Amino acid sequence: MSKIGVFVCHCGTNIANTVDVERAVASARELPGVAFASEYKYMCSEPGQQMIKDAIEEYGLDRVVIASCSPRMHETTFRKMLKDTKVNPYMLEIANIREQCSWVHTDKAKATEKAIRLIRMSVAKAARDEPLFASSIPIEKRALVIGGGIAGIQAALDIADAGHEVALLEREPSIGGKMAMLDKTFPTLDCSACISTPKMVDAGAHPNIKLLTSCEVVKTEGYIGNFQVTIRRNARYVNHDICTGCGLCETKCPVKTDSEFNHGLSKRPAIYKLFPQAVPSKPVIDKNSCLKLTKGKCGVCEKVCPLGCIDYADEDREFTETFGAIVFATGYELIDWTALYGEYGGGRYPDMLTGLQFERLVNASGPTEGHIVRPSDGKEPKTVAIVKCVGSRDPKKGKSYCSRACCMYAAKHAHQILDKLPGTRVFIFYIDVRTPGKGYEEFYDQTRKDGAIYVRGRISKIYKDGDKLVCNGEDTLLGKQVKVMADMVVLETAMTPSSGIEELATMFGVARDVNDWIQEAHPKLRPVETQVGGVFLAGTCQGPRDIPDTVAHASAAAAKVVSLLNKSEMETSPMISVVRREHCCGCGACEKICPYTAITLEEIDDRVGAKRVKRPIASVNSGLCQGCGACTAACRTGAIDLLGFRNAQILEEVDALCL
Amino acid sequence: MVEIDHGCKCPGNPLLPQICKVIKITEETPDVKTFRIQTLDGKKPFTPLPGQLAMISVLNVGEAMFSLTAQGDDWIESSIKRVGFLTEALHNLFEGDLVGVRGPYGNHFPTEELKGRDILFVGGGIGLAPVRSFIRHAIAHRKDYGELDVLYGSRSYGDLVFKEDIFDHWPKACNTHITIDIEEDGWDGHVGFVPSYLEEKAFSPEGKAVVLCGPPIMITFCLISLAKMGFSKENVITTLEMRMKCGVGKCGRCNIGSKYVCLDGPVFTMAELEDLPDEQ
Amino acid sequence: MKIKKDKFKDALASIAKEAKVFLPMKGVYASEYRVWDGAGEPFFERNTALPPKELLFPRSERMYEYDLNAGTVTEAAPDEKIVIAGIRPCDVRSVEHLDKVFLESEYTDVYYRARRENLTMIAYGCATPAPTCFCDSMDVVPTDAPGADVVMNDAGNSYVLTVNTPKGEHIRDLISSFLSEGKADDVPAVSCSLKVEKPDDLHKQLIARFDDPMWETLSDACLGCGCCSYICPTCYCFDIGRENRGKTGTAFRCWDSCMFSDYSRMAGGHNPRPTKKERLRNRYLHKLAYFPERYGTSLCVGCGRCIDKCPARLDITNVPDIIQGSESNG
Amino acid sequence: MNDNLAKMREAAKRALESGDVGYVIGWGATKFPDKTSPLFMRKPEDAERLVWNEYAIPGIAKYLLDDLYPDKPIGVFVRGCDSRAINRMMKDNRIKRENLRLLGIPCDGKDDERCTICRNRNPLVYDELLWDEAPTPEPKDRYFRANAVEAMSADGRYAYWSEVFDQCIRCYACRNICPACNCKECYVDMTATGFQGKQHSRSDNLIFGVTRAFHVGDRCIECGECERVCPMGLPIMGQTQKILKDINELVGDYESGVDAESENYLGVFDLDDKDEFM
Amino acid sequence: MSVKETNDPKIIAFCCNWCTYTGADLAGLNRSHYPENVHIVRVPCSGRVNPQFILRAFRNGCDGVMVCGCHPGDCHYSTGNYFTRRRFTLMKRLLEYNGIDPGRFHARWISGSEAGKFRDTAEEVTAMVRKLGPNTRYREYARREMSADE
Repeated sequence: MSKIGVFVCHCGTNIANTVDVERAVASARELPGVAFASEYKYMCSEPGQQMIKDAIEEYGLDRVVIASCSPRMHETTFRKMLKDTKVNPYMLEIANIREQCSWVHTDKAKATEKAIRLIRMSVAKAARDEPLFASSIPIEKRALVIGGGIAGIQAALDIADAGHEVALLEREPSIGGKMAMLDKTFPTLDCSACISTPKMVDAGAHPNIKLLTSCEVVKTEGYIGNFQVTIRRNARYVNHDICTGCGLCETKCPVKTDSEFNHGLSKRPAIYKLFPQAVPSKPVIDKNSCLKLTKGKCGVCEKVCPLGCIDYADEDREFTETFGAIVFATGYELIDWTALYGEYGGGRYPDMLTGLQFERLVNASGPTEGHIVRPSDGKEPKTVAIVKCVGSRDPKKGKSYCSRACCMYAAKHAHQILDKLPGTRVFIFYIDVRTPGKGYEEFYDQTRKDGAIYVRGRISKIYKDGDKLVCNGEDTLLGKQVKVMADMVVLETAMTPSSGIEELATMFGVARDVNDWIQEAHPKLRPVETQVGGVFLAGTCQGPRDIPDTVAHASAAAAKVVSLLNKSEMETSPMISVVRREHCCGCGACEKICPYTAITLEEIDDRVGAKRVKRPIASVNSGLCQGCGACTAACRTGAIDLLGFRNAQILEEVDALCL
Repeated sequence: MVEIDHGCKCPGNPLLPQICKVIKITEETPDVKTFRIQTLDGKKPFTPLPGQLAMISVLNVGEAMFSLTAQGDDWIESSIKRVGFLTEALHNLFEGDLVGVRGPYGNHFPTEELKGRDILFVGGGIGLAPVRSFIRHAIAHRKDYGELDVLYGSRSYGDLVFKEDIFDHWPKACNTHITIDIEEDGWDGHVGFVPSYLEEKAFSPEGKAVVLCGPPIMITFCLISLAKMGFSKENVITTLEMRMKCGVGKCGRCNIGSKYVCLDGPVFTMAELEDLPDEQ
Repeated sequence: MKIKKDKFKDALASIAKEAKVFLPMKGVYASEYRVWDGAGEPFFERNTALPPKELLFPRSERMYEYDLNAGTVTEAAPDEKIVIAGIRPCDVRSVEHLDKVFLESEYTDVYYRARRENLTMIAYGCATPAPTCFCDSMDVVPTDAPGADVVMNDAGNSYVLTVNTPKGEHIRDLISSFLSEGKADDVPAVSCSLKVEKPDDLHKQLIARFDDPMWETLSDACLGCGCCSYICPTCYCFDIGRENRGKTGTAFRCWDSCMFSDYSRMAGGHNPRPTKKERLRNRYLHKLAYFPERYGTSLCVGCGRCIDKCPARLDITNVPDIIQGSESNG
Repeated sequence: MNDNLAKMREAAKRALESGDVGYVIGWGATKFPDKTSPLFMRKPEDAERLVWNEYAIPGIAKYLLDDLYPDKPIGVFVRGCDSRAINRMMKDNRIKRENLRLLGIPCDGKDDERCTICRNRNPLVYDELLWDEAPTPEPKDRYFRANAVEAMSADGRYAYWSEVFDQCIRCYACRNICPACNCKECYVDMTATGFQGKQHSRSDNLIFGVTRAFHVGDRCIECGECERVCPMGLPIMGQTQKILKDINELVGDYESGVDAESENYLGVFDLDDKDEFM
Repeated sequence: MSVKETNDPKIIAFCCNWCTYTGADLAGLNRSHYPENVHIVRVPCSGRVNPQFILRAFRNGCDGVMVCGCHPGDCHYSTGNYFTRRRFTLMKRLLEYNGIDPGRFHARWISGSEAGKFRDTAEEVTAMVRKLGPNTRYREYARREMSADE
């Protein structure tokens, strides 16, 4: 049997007033496996701890049961204490006879009986305790930030400034993200490019930041501290090592294709920079429109390039790097309203713009150099309808959630129209106006004072009549139908997670919520962490938010990353799941239930009679397992068990209560 | 040709254990411990013959059959390797803890029949445990027997059991040949597997009986080696104690063909085993 | 002696005054020997689904209690008197076989002995063998049971009784008031439809064919369940376990089956009978070869339960058939 | 029937002659005309021993677990129930499709109570179909046992199950035939874990019944083989039917083994699952 | 295994470490009194609770069993209690179906702040179980009257 020491704490009078400690000690002495039992006024005090240590030495104890306050209080204290003794820190059980006994009961006889039972349960469990050893995993002091928008840039800069290497990955040829497209930012109306491009440049030039543009994650293995991420760099066909970004090639390229950056409001060549202030400021070739690459003809850029940077033979290239931490900053995109809102014309009318298209239109560096004109005929609109909540707060057609930033940028758009084209009539159709932010309500007020007309109600139909866009709807405040004959309509559409988020989340084992936003580890207390250790969240990949919130979120994520990377290794709890290979049949029930993708099926060599075979069994990744034990209840055989809370231990507790 | 007594007896209710106390625990190797056991009133639980076994139980866990490796005036001893649930529980015992003991079970090594003959004891790993009782008996009755050789091997030095016996006590009374499987620092003895060492030693089969015990694979190769060296199967003796479960030949597990290891064994000559179905 | 059928229950009532009476009865789901409550009807048309062995060798039986505080073990001592009224001759023979194992071999089993000494068997001569019955091929006479204390045979509106032993005489004395003198007509001979021809040296031939491929074919359809061994009147494998309660507890033994995959597995994992082929072979050989070799008689009594109940319809009579070279099963 | 038998013999013979399969599992005769036994055909001529009649009842898919790593694919005749069993075992990662050669035989229903609740007479997975499918007749009450027990009082239900499990001899035939009971080691065989007492007490028998039902519950393919093989004739489908009935009540149409991909009820969750706990 | 005579029920509560166990601790801090009959077994997550634990508890002498965890959506391990919900919805129904009184088994969501709810639940369950009396089901050694060994 074991040699268990039982130590019952008086906790001053907290326990001793209600529990007859002496009787509890006497009964503990009779329990199977108990070699020593004793009491003390304050077990957690220095002399109390010393008493336990002395008893371990004197009686050769191999495990310890302390009957005291809640383990949530002092389990760590006592584990730490055991580190100096021969007893393994995990050969410790705590019987909670204060919070769950002396404090909640009054009848001393009955409370004493209950304390005796609780101690009996802990002793029975302790008899099945086994030595466990916390392992430490080394931490690769590098972070990977996925997504080069403002969130990714901010997180990368913060981590890099703290002295850690960062790889900033962006699938587009330039970092900058959505913020680079914006004209002005609410509520201060400072120029978006003026505040975001310096950050882009900082990121591009930071000695600790490596930009991985035109790159995508294709595979990942490992866990916190040690992710092996395989990245594909899509072919650029331009050797960025030599290219100076002179731009000659772009001017000579004969191809004109829709500009993504301007959302189709303008054309760009096949060899192009995403936008003039792109970082890196070097062009790439779009293989889908380049004549040389599609038809084998042309080759103009190669001819004009003074440095011979053009390399039509360039290929996608994969490489694997190790990172200690990952930041998701994958951002958002706008919902494809054309597929959902046939009643708005489904995208047939060129003078209906999304918010982002309008941003490009109104942007001084945009296709019209900031002139607000109709894309169809280049005329200035006299009446503009701005429709909010297109795809947001519309569970039937779009998303049930509020996209949070639209109320403010709708106000901003109205303001910009009224500012640039005084006298224009601007109607804003809304469900609610939500302005929770510093200076937001004031900005909204100002917009209304500027002349924007707010109409409460959804637009039910938009159709073309001559060169007017007729917007039918209801003013729900007045309770009557309204019809606006607009020259231009701006749809403030819902934010949705970036395309590709599903694959990426699955790769890292990160959970998504019902709307595919990445699920944070805890909605209140762990808003920048995921339930996968070492994977953090920055910005709108977690849910819609505006720029200040995104930047704050990104800095918070960076702080988490930095505190992780500042450690050289991380101690992992040894209370994790273990598999008995001879019993495991590889059915995979545990694999599906594990919230951390800590369990995978692994082929092992086995023998069936004389035959050597391979068979799958569950295998637990100790770096990922968080010790929740969900797998154990799913395993019919009991082949998977949780150290520290083994089936046998819990059953022993049950049995001990029943004695 | 060795005649083996196949009669087994155990007085009283053979399934009822008597409560005894562990008075001494010796750690032989990292996974083998020797338990010295005595009745609660300080007596020897029973007097086993060399090769006989006891059912030892951790009363609240279970019971299993173990060979008794030694005995004194007021104790019996068993060496137990940790292989499963029960042996794990046994290994967790401390001196002073109570165990259940019943026995003795099984027949015994042919101590009488081999009088006057040379004996070669061959053991591998924990396989020396059942043979130990016979070696101790032969040494205690040294003049009854001819030349005694003990050839014993294990994976490593650390895995050798009964180190005091094999290095200090036994060499005084018999020839000991110790080997380990793989070379290691600080070991200047023989290195190599038991069967090859056996052949190297080139024991003469003349008048010699062999008592062989160890893991199945070692037995297989030792038998090949012994045959090469000219030993007949009639003169090779082994024990099948690991097949015993209830100890009284009733629970149904121990039979090999119509022989019940509990009732007819566990000690057999290889010649006898060869006549049994191949189901070991 | 005779007893009128309408007096049978009265006679049982007299016996029940001093012993627990078990009768073959129709259960809700399957027939078995049940305690007679003073009213229940006996079920004589077919043999019971469950054999009577559990009255001597219970499915689960407490062997002893241990107390680690006191350092004691306390042996259980079953002492209840039991009378089985209506046990079939094949099952009586099975008890004789169990006696050999538990009483007559090297070690006597005290629990079995206590129960056996307290048992009186009133056999019921079998007039209606089932299609799966083949006891007359296994040297059992369906209408007679020399091993029983009393044998009773159906004779129209009465039963004819034959007393074999002193225990039987005691029963006769208990029920004497219901008995009438008189000799019955000769009990008509009963013959099973399933016939098994087996050579006298069947066990020798079987052991010689230990490595024969037939075992694989025979065990193909085996599911590895313990059905055949649990309903077999002569299977007696057991396991010993314990129910621990702190420092005290009970050691019990319970039925086990050699057909289970974990049955012969030893600590450390080695299993000398690793697949169903070895396990089925062992069971068949135990019945037909090993037991005869050791005790001079076949352990199979031909009750046919295993044939009737096997989920895969494995048939032990195929074994002698193969040996006889007269396998009728295609 | 005879036509079909000829087709089956032909298919088995062809498969064995081609050497593509190691053996073929079907049904063979016994000494008793009203009973068949699973038959393993290894040589082409063995095909002549195949039978197909109203007594070809035993489920044969479970035998695939005896030979998990065959050198050649195993041929199996599959009725609807066998095919669901195979889907079940494939879903549980126990057998591999490439090791199977499935000879589909639409079933005409057997004279057996459990066949009255059959929902798929036609095989759902097969390599070739030996004859044309015919529609499955409207099944009788899918939960006939569970409904009957549910109608009892709590005491009545306990008495009912006590009577049932008092008769249970723990032979585990139900487990061994059940395609959902496909663990490498069954929990009942691991007494050391303490989940199942080995005693044949009423409690341990009842606990065996409930635990087995819970282990199988959401994966039960409703073939009813557990009841067919029970030597005591116990109505044990009553336990699994209850679980299936509840699942169907909780999340709508749910059936196991119809394919090898659908998730098990207890292996996934829905945020909007019914919450009966306060 | 004799059924105890007193009507002082033993109730076992499997409580998740993060919510209900904390809630129970808070009940202690608040000095909220509840019956001595409730005994908590600490588990990391309600998803750790194997239904077989419940059977074992009844078998060996508990009169009532509780499984308590975080409210859906609040699981420390994000999804554990969703599985708990599915698993024990079925298990509770299955137990009732097998004749275990619904008053003997309870699954509850109790958060770390719901000390009051913990106390109320403990009181309610104890009262219910006390009314039902000692549990006899799943704790019968004998099958039916078969032989002397009972």
